[in-house]
Amino acid sequence: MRRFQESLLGTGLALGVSLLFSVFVDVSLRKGIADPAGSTIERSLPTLGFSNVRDVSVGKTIRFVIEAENEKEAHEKVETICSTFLTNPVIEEAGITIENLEQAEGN
Amino acid sequence: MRRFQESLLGTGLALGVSLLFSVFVDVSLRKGIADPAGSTIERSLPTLGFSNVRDVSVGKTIRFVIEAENEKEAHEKVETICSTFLTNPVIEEAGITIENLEQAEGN
Amino acid sequence: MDDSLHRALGLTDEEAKKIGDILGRKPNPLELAMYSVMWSEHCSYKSSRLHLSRLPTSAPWVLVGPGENAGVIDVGDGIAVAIRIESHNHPSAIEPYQGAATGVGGILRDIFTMGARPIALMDSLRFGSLTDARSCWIAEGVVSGISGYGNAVGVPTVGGEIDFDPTFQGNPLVNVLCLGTLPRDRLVLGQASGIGNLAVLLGAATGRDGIGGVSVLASAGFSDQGDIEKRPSVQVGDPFEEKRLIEACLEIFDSNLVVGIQDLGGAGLTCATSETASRGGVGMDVDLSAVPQRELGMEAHEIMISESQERMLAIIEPSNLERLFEICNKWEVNANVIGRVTKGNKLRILDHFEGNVLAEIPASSLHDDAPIYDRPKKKPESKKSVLNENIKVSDDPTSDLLSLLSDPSWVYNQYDHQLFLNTVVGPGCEASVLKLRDPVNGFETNNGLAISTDGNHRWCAVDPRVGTKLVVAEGLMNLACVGAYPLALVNCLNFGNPENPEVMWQLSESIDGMAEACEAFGIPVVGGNVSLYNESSGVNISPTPVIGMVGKIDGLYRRPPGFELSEGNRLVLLGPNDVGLGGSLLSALHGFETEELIDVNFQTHQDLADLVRSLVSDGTIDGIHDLSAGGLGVALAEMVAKSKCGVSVARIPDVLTFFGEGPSRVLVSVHPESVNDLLSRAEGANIPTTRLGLVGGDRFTVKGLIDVPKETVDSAFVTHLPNALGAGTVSS
Amino acid sequence: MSATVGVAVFPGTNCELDSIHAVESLGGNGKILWHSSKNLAEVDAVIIPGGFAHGDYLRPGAIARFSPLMSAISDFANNGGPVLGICNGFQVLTESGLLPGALQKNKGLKFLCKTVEVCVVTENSTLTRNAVKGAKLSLPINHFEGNFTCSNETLDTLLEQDRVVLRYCDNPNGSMNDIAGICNETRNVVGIMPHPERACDSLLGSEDGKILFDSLLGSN
Ligand SMILES: Nc1ncnc2c1ncn2[C@@H]1O[C@H](COP(=O)(O)OP(=O)(O)O)[C@@H](O)[C@H]1O
Ligand SMILES: [Mg+2]
Repeated sequence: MRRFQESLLGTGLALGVSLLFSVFVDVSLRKGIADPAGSTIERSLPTLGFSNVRDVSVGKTIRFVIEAENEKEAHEKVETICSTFLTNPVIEEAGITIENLEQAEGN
Repeated sequence: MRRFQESLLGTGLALGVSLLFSVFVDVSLRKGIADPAGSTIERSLPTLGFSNVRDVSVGKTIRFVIEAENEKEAHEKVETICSTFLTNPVIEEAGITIENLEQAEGN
Repeated sequence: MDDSLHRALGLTDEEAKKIGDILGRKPNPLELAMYSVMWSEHCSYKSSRLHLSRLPTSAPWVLVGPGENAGVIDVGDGIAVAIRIESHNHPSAIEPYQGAATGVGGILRDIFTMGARPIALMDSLRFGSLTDARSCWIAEGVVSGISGYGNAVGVPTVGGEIDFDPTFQGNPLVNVLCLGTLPRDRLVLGQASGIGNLAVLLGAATGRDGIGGVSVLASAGFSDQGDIEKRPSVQVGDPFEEKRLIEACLEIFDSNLVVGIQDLGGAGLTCATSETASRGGVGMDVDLSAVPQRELGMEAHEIMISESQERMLAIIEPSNLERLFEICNKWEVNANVIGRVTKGNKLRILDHFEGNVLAEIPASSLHDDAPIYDRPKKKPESKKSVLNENIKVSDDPTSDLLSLLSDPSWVYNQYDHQLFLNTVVGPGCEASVLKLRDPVNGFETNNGLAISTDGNHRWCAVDPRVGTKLVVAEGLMNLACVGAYPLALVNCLNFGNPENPEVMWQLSESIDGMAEACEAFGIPVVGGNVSLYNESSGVNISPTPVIGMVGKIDGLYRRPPGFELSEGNRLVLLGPNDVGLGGSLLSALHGFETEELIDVNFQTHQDLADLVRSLVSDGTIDGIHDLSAGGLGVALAEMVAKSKCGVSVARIPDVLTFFGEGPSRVLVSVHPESVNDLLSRAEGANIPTTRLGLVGGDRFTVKGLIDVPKETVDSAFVTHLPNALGAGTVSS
Repeated sequence: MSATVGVAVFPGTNCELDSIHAVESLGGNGKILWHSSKNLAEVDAVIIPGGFAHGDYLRPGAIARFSPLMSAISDFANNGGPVLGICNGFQVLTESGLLPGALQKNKGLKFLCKTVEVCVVTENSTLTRNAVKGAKLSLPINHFEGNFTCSNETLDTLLEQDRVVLRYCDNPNGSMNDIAGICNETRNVVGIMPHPERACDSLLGSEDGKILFDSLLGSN
């Protein structure tokens, strides 16, 4: 963490102030791909006394804070991270939500 | 699933029409709980060529459709499912989003 | 300072006074917190220490007995074995997955702290009844947690036990044993020495994990109860961090870089720094600012008490620091110098080297001056025996038998039990058998190690002294069944609230029983763990001492006989026919309360074990099962369920003989041509024999009692656990 | 001359010594390849062994595939070098695109360690050239994410090109088409979920894995 703050400081001084964005990546299985975790939950719910639940699917989320010059750059960066690393495109897809942290704090 | 539809039909006939709600549960680790997956991803990002990312945390999502008389009942059901089955409140917390499916389709 | 602070921290008034006397002044809150965790039952064994001293602990091959992080024995070929068992009962009751996972992590660190590479884990588990939903949730979570951590950290789980009983409802038992091997001459001890040497903290960053009761010290004070409640009491394990930590530490040991090393477990840095210093007879300065922190704004007491996982404290000479950093770098393990070995005996906690002193305590007082209690004991009133000869034991032996069968493979199929290519006999038999390899180069010695974990709360509830003797005897016989002789024993004493005199009596009796059996069999106790306050809603669990026994097989050239039966073979029961229903599975099934527990005759038991060992070693017998919980009936059915054919058995006069339990009995399957040899060797050893019948056909037939198709037995056996636990644990 | 097999090690890998042991018991030489190294030196074949590279965090193989060693292994594979991914190694190979598809969580949502029967589907791969098509082998599996999944088009291609190498006799994990192992188009890169290195010693219960290592060792 300390290292990041230092690098942040360095960037700020050298390149003008960059912004912080809070990122929420919502990874889910592509349509048509079997979802063993979802079906297991769906199977278990009735035995636990919860009926009338269906279409269960399980996914994962990755939240982080990223530094970028502006929102567009942030989006591009996040999209690359998602498609090359955070998801496996063979079976998964991702929804991305980005929020400017300074703006958020201003609220 | 077949069983669900039958029961749905049954309920509809016997008790008046019940509604369908689409549910999105966003499970994350409580503040202060160690997140090994998040920190491992954070540590590896620079070597993958992505710098300036921090505070990575990993969570999971569960999406499903639930049947209930009204939105209040749906909320109560989902909250019980979350706290007794989908999460362990000792280490996790859940954000719940519920949407009335018929309304959603009306949009 | 609030006068009642010590009470909020769980210290009695007398204990607080003693601390004042040691320091010659009033302790500050940080010091009080450090004493409170170190003098807790968990760290100080204040209720049990007095009694544990009655256990025999020495033998020529014992290199390290109780007291260190693990026991160590010499197993020949220049190889030593480190072994230890520990409980993680309470954390597992709240967060089964992480509770069990961090239990595995903790026991592994105890083993590699000694310089050993962990090569095997065993888990001994007890849960409430399978009809209780929460108990099932706990059981599933615990098994997933052991699987998730053990598999990923890369240490095979080669065996264990699982049992269900209402006594464990709300208070499960999760005991984990680990065994490691090391070159005999590379023992590392957890001590500091050499003034000016450095204490280096290795591994994970420190968070507010397991602060527990000490969170009353948070500066927010008592006013902010909500926030205190939010403090995590549960720790999350990171097997990947631990894997790297193991590899880094073993490479550091190989390079001879440490003076001493200590894992961080209960009481975290407080325990590790004070223990290394006091063992080495030195002092230590600790710089809190050098401790990497996972969260902002941690307070001194939080850093000192945190039980964050996957951390080690290494004591090294300054000249070795560069080399140590290189190795840690390679394995991506964080390393920070956080302390210095000093002259004298003081443990000083500083906000910075050369900065303010936040605490100053004689290091050894945290251990050696901890109180020792001789708590009152009381034998419970005798329960009236509701069973007498007039009561019919069972109306339906078939249905009784079927409901007593349970295949633990649902559990152990979730555990990697084969990694390292050592596992000759894995889970599912009497004892697990591992190849003994040279820990440095992996060369085979052609000898083997055998390990078994055993416990039986039903026997110990009837009579903790005799019950514990029977449990030790069972461990010995389990080893004999795979051809091994015993070398050492570790134990985990799971008992209720020691402030209850009846519980204290159980504990004391159990220890005496263990001591007696270990003396008689010549088995040293090299380590153990005591878990007290196992109670829920004010009800104490049945006393449950669990023992882990390690033995050796000289010349391991063939696979030991398992449960499997071969068509045409003969079934012979070795050993006496004295059985009773005291503490038996059948009694538990029908709710009988009986007082009779058949005591073990040490001589007979030893003679039988010797005979069995020789029959196994020379290949005389093809199949073997010692009789334990469930007696002859369950043993026979388990063998059938693991075989391709049925059995036809006679000479079992009644249900009592079929389900009754008693010590020193082993069921064997032999080729018809070897029967005479077997019988005459048994006679020579003074062991009674009963020829029971033959192996073959597709039915399970016990003349006059049971006659069902073999598939009925198979399916009762294999479906029991999956049916009850199939719902699936979601969190992982 | 005996073959030298490089065995990849990422932080978290745990079957590297077992793989080397199996290779050496059959007359080959095993050599550790550290994840940060940029070249393979002189190896005749590569094994990416089982374990939990980078803790399997995010997805098994997701982080490992970015390592310098994996670039070198890719080059080696693209030049026809024999590469075998076992279990976690198979997952790394799919993540890095050297093999198609993905390995999802087992259908039963449980980790599975047990011995299963698999059938040799093709003799035309670097791993099965010495085996007999149709032969049944007893091999241990040891995984949570072994449920092979791919698009229908990919499956058609695999079947058309005879690229399924091993198939489960009794599917333990929900894998599509009972697939236990596949190879690439040039048949020099093979990924399998079972652990043949755990089946090379009769004292441990099975020697059925030997034929596979024999093929790999003789494949150059
Ligand atoms: N929790 C567990 N983890 C691993 N292996 C287990 C577990 N429970 C049972 N087993 C395996 O199943 C075998 C049979 O268990 P058990 O019936 O308790 O044996 P016994 O009564 O003969 O001591 C054990 O020896 C062990 O190898
Ligand atoms: Mg036994």
